[in-house]
Amino acid sequence: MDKTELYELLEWFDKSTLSEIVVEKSDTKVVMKKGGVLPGDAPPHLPPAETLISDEAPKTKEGNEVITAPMVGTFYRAAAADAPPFVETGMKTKKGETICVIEAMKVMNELEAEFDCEIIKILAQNASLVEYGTPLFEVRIDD
Amino acid sequence: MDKTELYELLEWFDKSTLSEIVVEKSDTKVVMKKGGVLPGDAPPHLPPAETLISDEAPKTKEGNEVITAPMVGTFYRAAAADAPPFVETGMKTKKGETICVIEAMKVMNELEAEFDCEIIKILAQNASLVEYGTPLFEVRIDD
Amino acid sequence: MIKSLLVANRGEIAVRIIRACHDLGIRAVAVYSEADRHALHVRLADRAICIGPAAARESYLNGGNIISAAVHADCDAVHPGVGFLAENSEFARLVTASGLEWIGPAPEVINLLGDKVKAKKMARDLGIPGIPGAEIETEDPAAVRESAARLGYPVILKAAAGGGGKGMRIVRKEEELENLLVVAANEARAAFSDGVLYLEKYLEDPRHVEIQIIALPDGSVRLLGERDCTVQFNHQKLVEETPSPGLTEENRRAMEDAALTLFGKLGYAGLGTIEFLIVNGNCYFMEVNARLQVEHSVTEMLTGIDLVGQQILACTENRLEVTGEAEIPNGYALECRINATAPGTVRQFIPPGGFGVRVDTHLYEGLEVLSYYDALVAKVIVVGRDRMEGIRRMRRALSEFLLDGLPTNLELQKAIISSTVFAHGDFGTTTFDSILTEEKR
Amino acid sequence: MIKSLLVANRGEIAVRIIRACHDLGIRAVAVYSEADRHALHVRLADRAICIGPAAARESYLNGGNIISAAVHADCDAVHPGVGFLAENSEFARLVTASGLEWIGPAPEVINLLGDKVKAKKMARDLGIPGIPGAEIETEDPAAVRESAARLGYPVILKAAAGGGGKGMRIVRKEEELENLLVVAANEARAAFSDGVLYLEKYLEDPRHVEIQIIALPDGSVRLLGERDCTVQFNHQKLVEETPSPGLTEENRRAMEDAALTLFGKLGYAGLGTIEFLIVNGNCYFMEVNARLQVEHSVTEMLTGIDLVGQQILACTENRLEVTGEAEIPNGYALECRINATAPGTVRQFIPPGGFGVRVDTHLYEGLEVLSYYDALVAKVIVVGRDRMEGIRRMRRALSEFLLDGLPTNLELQKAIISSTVFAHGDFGTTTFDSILTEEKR
Repeated sequence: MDKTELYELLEWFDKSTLSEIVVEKSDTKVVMKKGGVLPGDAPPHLPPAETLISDEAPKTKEGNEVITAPMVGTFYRAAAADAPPFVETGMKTKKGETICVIEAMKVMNELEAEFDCEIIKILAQNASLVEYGTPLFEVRIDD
Repeated sequence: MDKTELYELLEWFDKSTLSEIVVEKSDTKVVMKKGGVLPGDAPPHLPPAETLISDEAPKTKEGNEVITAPMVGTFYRAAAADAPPFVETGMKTKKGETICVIEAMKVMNELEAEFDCEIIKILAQNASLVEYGTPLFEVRIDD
Repeated sequence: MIKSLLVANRGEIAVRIIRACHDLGIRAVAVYSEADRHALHVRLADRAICIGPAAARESYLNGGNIISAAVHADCDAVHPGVGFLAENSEFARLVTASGLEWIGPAPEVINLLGDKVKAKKMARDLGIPGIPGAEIETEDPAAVRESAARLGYPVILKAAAGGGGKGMRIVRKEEELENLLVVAANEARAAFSDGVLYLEKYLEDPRHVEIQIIALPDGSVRLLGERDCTVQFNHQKLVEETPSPGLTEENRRAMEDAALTLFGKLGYAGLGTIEFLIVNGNCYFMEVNARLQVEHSVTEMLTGIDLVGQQILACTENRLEVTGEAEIPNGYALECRINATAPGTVRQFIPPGGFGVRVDTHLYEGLEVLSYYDALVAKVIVVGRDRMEGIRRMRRALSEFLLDGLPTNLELQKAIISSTVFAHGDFGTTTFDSILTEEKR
Repeated sequence: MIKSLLVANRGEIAVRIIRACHDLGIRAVAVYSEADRHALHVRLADRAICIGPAAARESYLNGGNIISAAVHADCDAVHPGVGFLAENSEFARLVTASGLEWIGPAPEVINLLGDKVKAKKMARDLGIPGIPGAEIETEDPAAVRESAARLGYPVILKAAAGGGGKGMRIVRKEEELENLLVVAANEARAAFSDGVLYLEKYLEDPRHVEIQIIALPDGSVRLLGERDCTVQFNHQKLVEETPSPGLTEENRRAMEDAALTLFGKLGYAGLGTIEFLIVNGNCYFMEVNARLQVEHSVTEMLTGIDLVGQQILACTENRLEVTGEAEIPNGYALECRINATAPGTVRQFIPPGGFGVRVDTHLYEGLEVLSYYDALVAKVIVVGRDRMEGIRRMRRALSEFLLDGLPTNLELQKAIISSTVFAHGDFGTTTFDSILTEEKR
C-alpha cells in the first residue's frame, strides 16, 4: 500500500460511517478508528425531558398524592375574600367536593377532588399565579 | 485482494447492517467494525488532549520503543536514491549512527539513533511526508 | 414602549422573538409545555410559565392558558410567532379583549385572509389575478369539458369541500377528463360526503415567490423585497433565497404593486407576506400570510433590518422605522432549513459560523428532540455579494455543520445546494421532488 | 486564484481564515501542535499537519516545520494570522523564498514597520507626528529639566534599551524629576546593563484609535474606517467599536490622511492598521500593525466586507474588490473579547446568536483549553443602527452567553458594557483600570 492508496483510504474512511478499520497487507498494517456515539451512554449535561410523559399523578416521598393545577390562573382557597376556605390542612374531603378555584380568563374554575382524601398540606399560596402542573395540595387517599 | 475489491467491500459493509467484518485472504487481512465502543469505555464525545504532554517515547504493545519524526519533512531511508538504506529491518545499530534523513527546507537532516538498538520495523514510507511525531521505526533497545 | 411581552410559541422562532425583545429592552416571558421544560426558549426568557402537557392542543394551542399566563405575568403584549395560534383570529380577539397588544394584524384582517376563497376574491377585485378556475357541475361533462378547454390543459380537479389531496386529479388531456371526473367526484364524496368539484388551471412546476412587507393600519406599506421559496420537497419549503434567480423586473413590479395595493387596502399592521406562483412569466396570487414567517431571516440577512423588532414597534407603537425600497441593498441571501427526520438526543453540536453566516436554532448538546412538534431544528442563513458567493458560503457552512445524535436532512440540503440545477437557478416547485426521488432509486 | 493555503496559526483566527478560504473555494491546510490535536481548526481544515510539541516556540513559532508542511502539502500560500509569526519578516522572507505566496506585506515592509523607532521616524518625515520625546543625558539634569519643560508635564522616562515597564517612571511635576531620573536610570542599568533613558510626553488616559486599510503594492490604499480600542484593562484590548464615540471629524480626517500617505508610500500589500493615541484633540502616531488584527471582525460586521477574503485576493491576485469610503455604511459595530482566565475543559457551551450577532470562537463542548497559548477563546461581535442599539444588543448577547467549565472574563465584560462610563463614551485607555480596580476593593 503506497501513500496515495493510503490517502485514498483515509479520505474514504473519513466520509464513511465506519468507526474503525484495520488493513494488514504483507508488511503493512493500517488501523483507523473513529470516536462514535455510545449506545447507552452516560446522561448528557442537561437532564433530558424524560419525566414528562407520565400520566400518573406525582407522589411525595411519603407516598401521598399531589394534586396539581390543571390550568394556568390564580389559585384561590375560598370562593370569595370573606368566605371560609374550601379545605384546611387535616380536613377530609369527598370525591366531587370543591377544594379550590382557579381564576382564568375572568372565569372561576372550581377544582373538585377526584377521590376521597385527607388534606395533608396546602402547597400553593392563596391568590398566587399557578402554572400548569403547579402542586396545589398534598393529600392522602382514603382506602 | 486488490484496491477495487477492497473498496467494493467497504462500500458494501458501510451500507450493510453488520457491525463488524474480518477478511483474511492470502497475505491480506481486513477487519471492519461499525458502531459502538464497548460499554465501560465511556470516553467523552471528544478525547481530551491529555496524552500529549508526556516526554516519554511512545512504546508498542510488545514494549518496543518507537522513534518518531522530530520535524516536518520528507523521510528518506538512504542518503541518495542509489545509496543503500541506512538501516534495514533486523539490523542492529549503535547510538549515534544515522538511521534516516529528513529533508526539510532543502536541508538533509540526519537522524541519529539515541541508543544501541535493533530495528524491528520500519514504520514510515520512503520519500513520504512525515509530520512532527510520525512514527518512523519500531526498535528494541539493547540492554 | 411596552415593557413585557409573552412569546406564545416554542423552538427557534421563540428564541428569535425573545432576542428581539431583549434587543429592544423588553422583558420576554416564555410559555412551555411539559415536554419543553429544558428548551432553549425557556432558558433565554426572563420568565417561563408551563401551560400544559406535551400535546400541542393542550399547551401551545391552549389559548386560555396562554392568555392567563400573559395576564398574570403582567405582560403588555403577545407575540404568536409562526404556526400554532399565529393565524387564529379568535385567539387574536381574545388577546386584545384581555387588554393585551397583539403582535399581528387585527383579528378581522386575520379572519378575512384566513378564508382562502374570500382572500382570492378580494385580490381579484383589486386587480390581482389568482389561479384561473371555475366551479363545475360534475353531472354535466360537456360543460366541464368546455370550462377545461377555456382554462387550457393541464387542469386540476379539486374537491370543493376539502384538501389534503383527496379528490384531486391532474388532467393533462381532454381524453382523460370524463374518467377522472368520476374518480375525483367519488373520492371527494368518500372523503368529505360531498362530491362537488372545482376546476383550476394546473400550474406545471411553477416558481413560488413571496413579497415581504411591513405596514401600519393607516395604509402605509413598506416593501422589503422578495423571497424565492421554490425549492420544495413534498410541498415543504426547504431553501429560501433573495433576490429570486428567476424573476423578470416586470414580475417583480407586478407583485410589489399587488402587495402595496392589497396590504394598504386591508389597513394591515406589522409583517405580512403575499405569495405568488409564477409560470411562463405570469404571476398568480396564492395567499397572504398574516404573520411572521420562518424565512423572514433571509430578508434580515440581506437588508440588515431587524424584522421582528420592527414588527413589535409597528404593532405596539404604530411606528415604522424603515423607509421602503431604499432598504434593499445589492447582494444575496440564502437559507437552508435543517429539519430533524426522527427524534433524538443531541450528542454533539457545532453549528457553522463566521463571516456572513447566521444560524438560528434552539438546539444545544444534551437536548432531547421529541416528536410532538415541528421538525425544524435550525436555519442556516448566509449572505453574499452575489448568488455564486452565497452558494459557496452555504456549501461551506453546511460542510462545517456538525450534529450527532439527531438525524436530519443535512445531506439532502448539501445535495440541493451542490446541484447544478440549483446553481443554474432554473427550476420549479416540483423540480427537486423528481430529482431527489430519482437519485434515491 | 490559488488552490491551497496553509494557515500558520491556531484558535479562533485559524478558524476564521479557514472559513475565508472555503468561501473562496480554496483548500485550507491547518498546522497544529500536539496540544491542539482536537482543536476546531484541525477539524475544519481539509488537511492538518502536526508541526511540533505543545510549546509554541517548537510548533507555531517553528517556521521551518511550517514551511516544510506547506511545501509538502502542495500549498500555494501561507497566511500567518495574528501573533506568532505574523510580523516576523524573516519568516515572511523564507515563505516567499520557498515559492509560496505570503498573505501580508513584503518582508522588507514588515521589517521596517517592526522597528518602532524607524517607523516613527518615517511617519514623522511624512508629516505624521508621533508622541513628542527626546533622548536625554542622564548626567545633565539641567538639560533634562529643559527638555521636560519643553514637552510639558506629565512626562515619562523610559529605558532606551528595553520595555516591560523596567526603568519607566511617570513624572508629574518638575520637583520630582531629579529624583526619578536617578531611580529610572538605576533600574534601567540593573535590567538592561544600560542606563540610557528616553524622555517622552506622557499621554494621560488617551483614546486609542486605529484606521483599517487594505492596499496594493502599487500604492492604492482603501480606507475601511476606524476602530476604537480604548477600553483596555492592564494594557490589553478588551472591547473594540466603530465608529469611535469620541472622535472629531478633524481627528478622523487627519488619521485617514496619515493612513493613505503612509501605506501608499510603503507600497503595502493587504490588510494593515495604523494606530494612534488621541489626547486633547491631538492624534499621535503610535505604530503600524502589518497584518490582520483580532478586531478586524468589527469592521467586517459594520461594512459587510469579508476582510480576510479580500486580504487573500489582494496578496495573491493583486486585486481589490472594495472601492473605499463608499464601503462604510451608517451604523455601529461592537466587539467584546472573551478571554479564559484559567485552563479548563468546556462542559457546556451555548454561545449567543440571532440577528446582528456573530461569535467567532474555537470552543466546543468537550474541548480542553490548555494554558500554552493566547487566552482569547471567543469574540462576540454585534451590529446596531447606532451605538445605543449596539450596546443593548451586546448586553443581550453577553447575557445569553453560557459557558461552563472554563473560567473567563465574561462578568468583567458585562460590567464594562453595562457601565454608565461606557454608555457615555467618554473614557481613556486607563479609565477601566481604575474603575474595575476600585470595584474590586
